[in-house]
Amino acid sequence: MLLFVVAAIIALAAAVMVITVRNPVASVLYLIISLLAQSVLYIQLSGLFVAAFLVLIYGGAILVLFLFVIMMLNIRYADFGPDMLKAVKPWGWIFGLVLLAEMVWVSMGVSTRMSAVDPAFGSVPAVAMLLYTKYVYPFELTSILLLAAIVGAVVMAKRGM
Amino acid sequence: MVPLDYYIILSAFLFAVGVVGVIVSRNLIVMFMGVEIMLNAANLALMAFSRHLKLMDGQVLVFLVMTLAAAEAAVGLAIIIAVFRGRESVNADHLNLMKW
Amino acid sequence: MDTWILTITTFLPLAGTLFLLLIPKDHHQSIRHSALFFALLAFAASICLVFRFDTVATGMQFEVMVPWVADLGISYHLGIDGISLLLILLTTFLNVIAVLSTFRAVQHSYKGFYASLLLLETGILGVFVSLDLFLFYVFWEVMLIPMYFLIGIWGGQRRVYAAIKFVLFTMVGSLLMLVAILVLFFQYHSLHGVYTFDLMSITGMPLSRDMQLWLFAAFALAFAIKVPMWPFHTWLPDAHVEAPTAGSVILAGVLLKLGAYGFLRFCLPIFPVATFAFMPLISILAVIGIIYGALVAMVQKDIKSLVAFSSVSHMGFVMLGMMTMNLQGMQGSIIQMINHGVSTGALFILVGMIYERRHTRLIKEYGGIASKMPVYATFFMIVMLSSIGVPGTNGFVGEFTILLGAWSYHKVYAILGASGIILAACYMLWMYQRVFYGKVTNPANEKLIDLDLREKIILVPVVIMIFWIGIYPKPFFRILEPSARTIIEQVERGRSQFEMQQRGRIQETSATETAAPSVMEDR
Amino acid sequence: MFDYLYLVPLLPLATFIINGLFRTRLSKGVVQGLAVAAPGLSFALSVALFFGLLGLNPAHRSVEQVLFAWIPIGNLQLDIAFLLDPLSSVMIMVVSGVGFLIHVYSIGYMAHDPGVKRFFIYMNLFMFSMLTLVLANNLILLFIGWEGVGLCSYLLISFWFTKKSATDAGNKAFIVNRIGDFGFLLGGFIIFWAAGTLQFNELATRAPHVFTIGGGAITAATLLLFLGATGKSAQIPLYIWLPDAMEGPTPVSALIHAATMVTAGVYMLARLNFLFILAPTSMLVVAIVGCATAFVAATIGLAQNDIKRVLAYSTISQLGYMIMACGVAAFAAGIFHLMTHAFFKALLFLGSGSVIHAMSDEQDMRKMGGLKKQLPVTYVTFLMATLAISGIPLFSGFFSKDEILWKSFSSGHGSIIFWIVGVITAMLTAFYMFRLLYMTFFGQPRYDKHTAEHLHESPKVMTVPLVILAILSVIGGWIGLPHSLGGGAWFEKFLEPVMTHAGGGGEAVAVHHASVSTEYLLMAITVVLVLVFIYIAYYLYVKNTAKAGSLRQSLSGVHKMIYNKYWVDEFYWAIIVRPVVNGAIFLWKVADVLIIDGIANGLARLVGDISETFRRAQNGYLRAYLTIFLIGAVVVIGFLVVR
Repeated sequence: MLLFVVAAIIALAAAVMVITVRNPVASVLYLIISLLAQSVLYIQLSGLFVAAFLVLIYGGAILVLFLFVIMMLNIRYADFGPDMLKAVKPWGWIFGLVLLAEMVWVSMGVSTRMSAVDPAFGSVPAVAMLLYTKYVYPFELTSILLLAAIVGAVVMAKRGM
Repeated sequence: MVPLDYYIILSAFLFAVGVVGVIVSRNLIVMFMGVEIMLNAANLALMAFSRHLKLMDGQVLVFLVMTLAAAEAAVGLAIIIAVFRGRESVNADHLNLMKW
Repeated sequence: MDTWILTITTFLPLAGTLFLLLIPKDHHQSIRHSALFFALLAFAASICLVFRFDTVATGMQFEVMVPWVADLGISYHLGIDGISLLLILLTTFLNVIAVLSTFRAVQHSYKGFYASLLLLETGILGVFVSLDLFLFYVFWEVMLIPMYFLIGIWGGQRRVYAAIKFVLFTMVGSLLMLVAILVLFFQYHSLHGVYTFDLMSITGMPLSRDMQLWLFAAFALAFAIKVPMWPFHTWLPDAHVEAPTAGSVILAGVLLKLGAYGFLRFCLPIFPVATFAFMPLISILAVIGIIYGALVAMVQKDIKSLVAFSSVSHMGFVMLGMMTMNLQGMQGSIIQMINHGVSTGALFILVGMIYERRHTRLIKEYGGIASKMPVYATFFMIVMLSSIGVPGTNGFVGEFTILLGAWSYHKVYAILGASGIILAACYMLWMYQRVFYGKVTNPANEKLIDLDLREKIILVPVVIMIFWIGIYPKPFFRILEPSARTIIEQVERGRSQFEMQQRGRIQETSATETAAPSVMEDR
Repeated sequence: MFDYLYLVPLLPLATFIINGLFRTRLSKGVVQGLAVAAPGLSFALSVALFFGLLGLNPAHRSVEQVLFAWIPIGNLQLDIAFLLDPLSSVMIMVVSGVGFLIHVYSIGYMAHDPGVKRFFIYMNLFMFSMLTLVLANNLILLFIGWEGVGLCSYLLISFWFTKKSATDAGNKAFIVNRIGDFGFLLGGFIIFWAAGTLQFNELATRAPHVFTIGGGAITAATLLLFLGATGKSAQIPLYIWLPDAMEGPTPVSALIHAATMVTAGVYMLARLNFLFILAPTSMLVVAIVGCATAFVAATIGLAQNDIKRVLAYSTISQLGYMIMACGVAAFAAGIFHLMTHAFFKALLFLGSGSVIHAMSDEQDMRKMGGLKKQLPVTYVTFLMATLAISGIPLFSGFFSKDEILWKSFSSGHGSIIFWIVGVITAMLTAFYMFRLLYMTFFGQPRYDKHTAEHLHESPKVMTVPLVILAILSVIGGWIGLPHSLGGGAWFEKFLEPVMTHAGGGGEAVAVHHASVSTEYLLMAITVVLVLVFIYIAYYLYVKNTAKAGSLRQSLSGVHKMIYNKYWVDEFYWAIIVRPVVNGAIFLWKVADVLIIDGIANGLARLVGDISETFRRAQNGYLRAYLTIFLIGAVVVIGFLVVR
């Protein structure tokens, strides 16, 4: 329970920092922190494999890609000048909070207890078994998706060079 | 054991943060990160439900969402690079040609 | 062979479109020649149809029926009768002419142009052969797109306006028709418990009088816009004036026929009671169209829009003939469709030829052309005579039979319609005088050169058709007779059955009363 | 032998096609040769057919040749088929014979025209159409020829197409004829739906059974058909095109607008005599219109100065006679006059053509005079024709005209009024024809030096046809010598099988209330009056020309009126042409562009305006869209939660 509270607070606080700090590099670093905290929660939910995956792929690969781009474009304390759409910010906050309230309101009612589970639950072999049997088509399709994304990204980023 | 609704409510909080981030920020990259936060919030909910229902399908779904996120990040960032090259800016408000 | 020949004919042009896409876009010569090749191939296929066609049998021939979306009763159901056969021939014939006529006229993006032209042909042929309402609707809409591009890309000054006007007018009608088709579809289901779009099943389905009236109106609006009947004609002059020559030829020659064909194939047999109820209205509109089109044509300044208004007038004849509901009028109406396709198509080609030379279509820019281009003037004269219905040319055969039929239907319509032939002579001769006669006053016309071999080759078949139908139309009438008879019988039978039911119902409900039998409106 | 009937019209068609297709490749000589040969051969064939017909029993003198089915729909069975009977055999002989002579004449007349090949091509087409018209065995095939000759008339009037007046006249001729054709077609419809056939022989047998005498249907049908005849045969109210048609080359005027085409209306009335006889009202209308036209045209002819225009009005007037003859049921007399008129009027036109040719294309009689010496052949032949048309005894016109006048008096459909007007017209005819003769050939030359230098008698190729026609004008009437003058009325007898189809034709011969002595008396009155007017013309235009001027002065009002042709053209222009054109412009500019298109475009603009206001929301800012997106999401979720 304590572990959950700590991890939750870190994850949430880091997420808030992501969207509030002005330096994008810092944002990315906060996001990594948030992800690490979330991976703790994953482990607590017996998702060992996915937790590892989160840290390695998400934290390691995707966010590094973000960093690369930020470095490459050399955006630091981006100053965008006066906001053309002043109304957006307050309305964004207000409706974000309303949305939150709604979601919380819905979530309050769900059942509370979680029963014990087989230790093999969420282990690499178990997940892998599922991936290669029941979900083999979606799994293979993701590879095509990734391939398409790579080609797309290359074409997009290369044009005009 | 931590009750299910704690995870869900945390997920809701994270999601809301992501939404606000996308809307409030003017930096395309930060907006993008808001999207990532939302995805992660959804993932967290998926993990919690998976554990609760003792079905690993949820974890597989999380796995698939992550690959999707990777693809999306790659293409999205490529677009940002392309935009930046043309406009020398990552300000979302500068991209206002999509009108009329 | 017989089973698939319709499919082959219909989709040959589409194959041509696909083939054209494979040719690199700067190979102009091969693009033109392959377009011509496929147009000729489709024409050849339709000629085959004629030889295999049984002119005695009634009903549909070469039928193909393959389930397409079986759950919804959508099938790939093709078949033709004499009417469709002639219109198919007209389409493939004119398409060859249209492709030939644009060898020099199109200035850019040849590939797209010919691809659109061939796609259009498939759409048109599809409409003529489909016997499934859904399939029909698909082809009906397919046709719009290439025509939109033909006008919008290769057109004249106000091409975008004209193209959008054309599409919007047509869409408005066809959407209502779609609704009507769906109503029929569900109505059939509620009666028979089966979902089907099959025309053969839907024809003869009992419908209440009100339902018939509404559905007829919805169908009729779509077709009336296409024909175009007064007052839905205003898209036509714009579309014609702006469209490139080939576009105008196909538009006038075939596209307008789709409206009339729609009336014949769908409105009349499916809604017999409504047909009789609407007959006076449509006849009046047709007569107005005849006279109005002719009068307005008379004062046009642009040759093409003159021809466009003359189309309104001629199509008025077609509709008038159809509404007579007798053999003479009906067959005359169909022959007149062919005539109009041939002669108005030829007029547009002729206008296109001079437009290529002088880049203007204004009548006042010309004058004295006959002395510079005698061969051209001769061809124009022949086609013009056919258009104003001089006996011995095709126009007369059509107009005569239509008016003869109209006389037995309603004398006033026949008289007013016949006055259209006077006006036709007025506007055409006056235009001819201003363009061809007199001295050459405009120096730009001094250097005009007469037709070359290719242009003569385009026009000669048209002229042959003009005289063939004018002097020996018997083969055409023989092909048409069973089909026309069938349609008239369907309508008459549908009405009498309906009346019998009505009478039965009245007698049931008022068995005690000595009520007189319901008085149905007499035609 | 009758198997070759189809060749009569087909020969000119063949040469038309050959010459038309290979115009540029064939030499002028070949084109002319072919073009002249065709009517010549047709004429030879016609004569042979005529004798073939004579060899048959009078009751069976009707030969049909069906070539192929033309428009077969239901009970409408129209064939391309030719009918040879006494009537059509006379007609084909006249048409091809006169046509042949005029073709020959044209070789000389058109020798220097650059469009000579085109001319002969059109002429052959005309021959074909005209022969089809007279040989047709049904009403609609007749209509092919009917419109075909109209078309050729249009083409030949507009022959010199660089002249605006010529093309205007061409258009006028075609359009006015179309008005007549409109009536023709409608009349045909009535007959078809009543009798179920349009074939002449069948119609003749069926007509008495399906139509009641004087019934509405038959009256309407015949009146409508007669409207067609007024168009083609230039009768009131549609005669206005014929004078303008003189814009065409003179041989055309001779062939089409005098001898053949314009008589098509008369032919049609004679052909359908069995219908007209059933409608007394129509007969009366026909007679009145013919009579009125004869008189009105003759008065207009008095004051015209253009040599061809005088002849044109004379033609209208003579056609009026023929129509009147049909109106009083003297169809045979009408055809008789048609034939003699073909001879002498063709001759008059050709003679005038010869004069015009000699005068370097001058047509104004005021600039002629004294041509008798320079153009002896033309003069003599012209004189013959003038005597014939004036009805001097022994000349052909005398017999035919007298026949008509007598019938208009004696026939059951006739009346003394017709006779009186007819005689007055005959007097006027004599006057203006001799006026023309005197002004042209007598007196002092009024032409200028330049013209005088070129003055010459026409070549042989032109004069020979003149001579032949002159002979025909003199003797052509002898075949119809009436009983009263010791003849056998042979012509009428020959035509009798055609005219008695309905039993009504007999009436034309059978009326004999009036005695032979009355006939002599009326004949004598006419001849004397005509001679008096010839003398007046001689007095005014040869002996005392100043008197003519002063007479004109004293009658200036009347003169102005007839000189301007009663302002009929202007009247038609003002009440028909102008309103139609203005109405058309109104329809286009207001009804079409403003109202119909305005509604369509207005609807489009309405939709456009509405979307204009909504599209403001599309400001292009990503975050604005996202905010709205969020609001939407919140509302939807809120709705789901609350529910």
